[in-house]
Amino acid sequence: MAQLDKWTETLARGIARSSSRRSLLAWLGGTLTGAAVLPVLPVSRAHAAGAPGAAGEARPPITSGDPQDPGDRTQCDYWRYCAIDGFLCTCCGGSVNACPPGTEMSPITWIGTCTNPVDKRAYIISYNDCCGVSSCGHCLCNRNEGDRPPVRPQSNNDYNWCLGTESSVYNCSTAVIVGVAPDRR
Amino acid sequence: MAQLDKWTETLARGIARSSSRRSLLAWLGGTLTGAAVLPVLPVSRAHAAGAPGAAGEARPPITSGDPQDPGDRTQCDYWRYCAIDGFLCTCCGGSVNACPPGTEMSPITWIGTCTNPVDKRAYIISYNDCCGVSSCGHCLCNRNEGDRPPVRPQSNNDYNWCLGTESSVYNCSTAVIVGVAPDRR
Amino acid sequence: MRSTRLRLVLAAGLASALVAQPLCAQPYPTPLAEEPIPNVLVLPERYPASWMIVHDFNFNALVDGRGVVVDTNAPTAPLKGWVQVAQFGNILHASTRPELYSAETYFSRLARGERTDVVTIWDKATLKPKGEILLPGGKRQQSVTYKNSFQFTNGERWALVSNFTPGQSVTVVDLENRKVLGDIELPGCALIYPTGERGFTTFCADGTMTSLVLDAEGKLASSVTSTPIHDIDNQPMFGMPALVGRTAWFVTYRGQLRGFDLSGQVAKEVGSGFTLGGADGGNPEWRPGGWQVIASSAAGHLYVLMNPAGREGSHKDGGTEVWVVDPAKKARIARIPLQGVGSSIELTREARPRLVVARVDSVIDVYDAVSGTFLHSLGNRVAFNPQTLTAVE
Amino acid sequence: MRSTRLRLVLAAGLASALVAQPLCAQPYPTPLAEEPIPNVLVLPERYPASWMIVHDFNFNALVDGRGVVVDTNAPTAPLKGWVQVAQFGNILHASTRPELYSAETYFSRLARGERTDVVTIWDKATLKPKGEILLPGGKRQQSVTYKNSFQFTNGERWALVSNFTPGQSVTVVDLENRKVLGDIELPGCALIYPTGERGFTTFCADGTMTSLVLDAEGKLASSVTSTPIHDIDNQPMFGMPALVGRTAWFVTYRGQLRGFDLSGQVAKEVGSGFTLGGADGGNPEWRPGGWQVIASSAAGHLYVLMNPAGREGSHKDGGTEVWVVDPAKKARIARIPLQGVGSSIELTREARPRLVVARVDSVIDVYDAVSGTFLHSLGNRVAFNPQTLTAVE
Repeated sequence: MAQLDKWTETLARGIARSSSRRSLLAWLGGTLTGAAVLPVLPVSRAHAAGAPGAAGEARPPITSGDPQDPGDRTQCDYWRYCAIDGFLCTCCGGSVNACPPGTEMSPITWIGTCTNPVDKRAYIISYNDCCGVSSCGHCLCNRNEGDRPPVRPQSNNDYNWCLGTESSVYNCSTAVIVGVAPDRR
Repeated sequence: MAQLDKWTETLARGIARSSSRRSLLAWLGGTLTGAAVLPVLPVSRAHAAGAPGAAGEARPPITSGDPQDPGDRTQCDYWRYCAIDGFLCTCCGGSVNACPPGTEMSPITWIGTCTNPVDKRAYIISYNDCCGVSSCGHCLCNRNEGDRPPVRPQSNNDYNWCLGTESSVYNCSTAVIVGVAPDRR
Repeated sequence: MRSTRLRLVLAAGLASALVAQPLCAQPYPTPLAEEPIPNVLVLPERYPASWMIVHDFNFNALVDGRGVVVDTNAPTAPLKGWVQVAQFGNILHASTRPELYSAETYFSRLARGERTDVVTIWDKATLKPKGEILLPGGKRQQSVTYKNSFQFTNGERWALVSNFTPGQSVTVVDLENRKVLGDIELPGCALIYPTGERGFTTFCADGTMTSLVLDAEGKLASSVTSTPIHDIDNQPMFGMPALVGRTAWFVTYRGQLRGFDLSGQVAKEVGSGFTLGGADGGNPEWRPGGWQVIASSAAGHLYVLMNPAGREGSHKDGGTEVWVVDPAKKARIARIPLQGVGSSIELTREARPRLVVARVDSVIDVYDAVSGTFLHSLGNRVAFNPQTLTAVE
Repeated sequence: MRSTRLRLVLAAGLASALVAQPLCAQPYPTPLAEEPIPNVLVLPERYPASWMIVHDFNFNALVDGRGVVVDTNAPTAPLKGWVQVAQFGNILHASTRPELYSAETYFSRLARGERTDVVTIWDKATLKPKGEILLPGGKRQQSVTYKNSFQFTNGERWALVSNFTPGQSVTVVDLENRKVLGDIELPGCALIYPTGERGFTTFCADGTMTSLVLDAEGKLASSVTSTPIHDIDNQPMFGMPALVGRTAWFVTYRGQLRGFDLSGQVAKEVGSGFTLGGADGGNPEWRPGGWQVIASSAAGHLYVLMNPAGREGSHKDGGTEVWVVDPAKKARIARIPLQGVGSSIELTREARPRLVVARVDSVIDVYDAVSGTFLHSLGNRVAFNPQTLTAVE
């Protein structure tokens, strides 16, 4: 866990080195209001070729039941998944915002800004990984809008974010609403 | 390795208990000249439904080049595989009678009697497993003629025969000619 | 924890800096609510009667086997979670404690290095490990999973683990006190069928069966060996029976049904057995086929997975029908055609039981066990290789 | 060994007891020869130039990744064997010693328990482990595999391992003496591009690059940081370059090519870069796409995997053509249409090089790199998820 403080420091140092000299919050604000910040786990080339939304398995839809939160949470084109990369926990014993039993939710992760097609708001989505159980193997989904190379970890979705967890073994990824973003500029 | 002596003893005791009172060699002879003795590793229900020969992957044939040893060694219906159960080493970096680099060949295994469709001889085939590397994942093949429940290990192909090897992890199975059987009675 | 603090700092920064702008003509004046982090689901301590444990053998990565908790009545989300069952393992579901048990084998470097055999104790609610019991000797039996390689005895206080080196023995494990009590040598005999209060029966290669009684320390107290009762050559019994009460019903490769009363210290055959009978359409004939081919209902009916292409060697090929038999009447009472080729079957213990069929293509289908009506499919969304099915009692 | 003795006893018994009966009109008077046991194949210490190392990332069981040795010129049996590369690992192929190296992470109970990070040393001929070097701190970077997370320096005597906790650092490993020399902190910088004799360059989040020189003990001797040269927002470079000699050619998400001379202690950009250019049929436009999207020939031509549906976020979607560029002329010289959607490309170092394309459907296809002619497919017979390809030098 001490590593996380170190990471904060690292991030601050990286930002201090940067030409734009943005603060942590400014960085968050900047990325949130720019292209979606892409987080979390592995690209699947087996699925990357398909259009976003091609989750590769036929399965009955799982919806919220709330007209304000539309879409099928088992499919890659569900609005909250605009920046996800990994197995969808909805298909793995968890839900869109909960890890499956037996796993541990990663305390840190990366966030994206996804627009809800019904209420038109841009929500801040946290893609926390679920860790400590082997690959779920269902509903692999990878969307790379705004993804940048590993040189910018906070914008790269190839890293395994099972960090600060008892085990770094990756099981699946969630998409949790943590707030509402301002209008996109 | 001392376990193997114990196993010989166990086998002898089992035979001694049996009503037919066969000797070890008689047992071997009996099984060899009866239905094929089936050895080695896991049933795949993913493939068990297909006819023998359905290896599940399209691939170019691998043949011996010898008209006396006909057939495609990547396919489950190759004559030597009459009693095999597992991934075919021919598809895994080994060959019909050799383990892939990096593995260890199991010192004990079970043998079958398979009839060569060209020279009509019944050959004794030893299905040695290759061990110490994870599942090959290619050319799973399961044929169960003569297979009997685990109560008779020497006729049951569900056991993992990676015994007496450094690791019991199973990679693939070979089909080695170790002799010619007498005519079937 | 630091991590929580960091996350909260981030969240607070977001919440304060990034306030939503009101939209014109917004039909949804309130945004969707923020959701808690962390959030990990927990299962009930007692699983509903529609649930099963599906052993995913995972042939393409045998080191990564899984005991999947499945709601057979939830086709949209049948997978509830899983516990690890590594490398030719076994899984047991307790009815008296909220625990699952796996008998497993690990290597320190995945497929090589130091070997460790363990019984792992899992919390049924959290699916987290609560502890493990090391099994000595590196001798745990590794085979395609038979439920009867790993069984309870002594009122679920102990477990029995099959060993195969290829020398055969059984390790007695005290689950309550988390320790190994000792080994019982079983030369020439395989698989474990609990009998009496504290003992088990095993079938032997000479066609006999032996019933063993254990003492309070888990040592062999007594044993009784039968005359040969098992014609392994001509009428071999599938290794896994279906239980009706304490009567274990076995089916043979050629469709004979035989019952064994396991309630006493010594297993006894019930009656004379009977045949499943034949039917049109067999080519050459109908025979049982699959992996877990026989199941029972609470009402005492037996369900057998049947293959119309029955012949020598077809017994693991799966089946296209399930035949229902009333052992009291020694008569077949129904035939249930399947949606695909089934490999393993099990019935739930619901008031109206469901027949669950794992197929050779990894799909799991659910039927009304009374009417035989197809209800729904769980798809291939549960397991790569659903090898065994265990109903929640 | 006892086992050998037992086997020989069995074999002798068979040989003496079971003599073939002569058959009438036997056209094959001699039976097929007996074959030796045990028999384990061994590879050449120097792999032929048609061979590659394919990293099978194995998404469905990430703990069970593999470094597959592949003969790209053997469509019937392309898979020659593999070494284990567990859990978001990396694989390195040495040209100066008959060894492969994997940087891996293990847990004592597969997905949980004690973590061990190691560099494993594999014998190229036997594919058996020769030893391992423990990496302290449980900090090895885990990500979808970038070759530049694990690189040689100091004439292949040392390896550099990327760490990510998410604090960033590099561990210097002495492969010859099998020990860790120490860590170099790299706050804000990622991936490793060997420079000079004993050092490396890394790109940093502020758009700069830093070139580091190591001393004989593996400690930081000096470092030079450039002005910002990398527009991460608008012209981000794919993480893995193609080498022409010691010049590393990077391609950006939008199709700019940039060369960096890594031969000296300080990396230097070569010239001004140039664009791949456009083409008809783009919707909205042609862009590089895939995982390992750029490769080089010994002749110095660059090959780039191109996606006609190029847009923001398409850069990992794979491509349908490979465009060939001569950097000396800053001109595209050929377009090679592919048999399917490719995700990673690499060229062999054969006299007439072949272009090897790993596809998103796990199929690997082989083309003549000079003419662009499709030669043959290796099918999906090599890897579940062929993530990176590494030519044998």
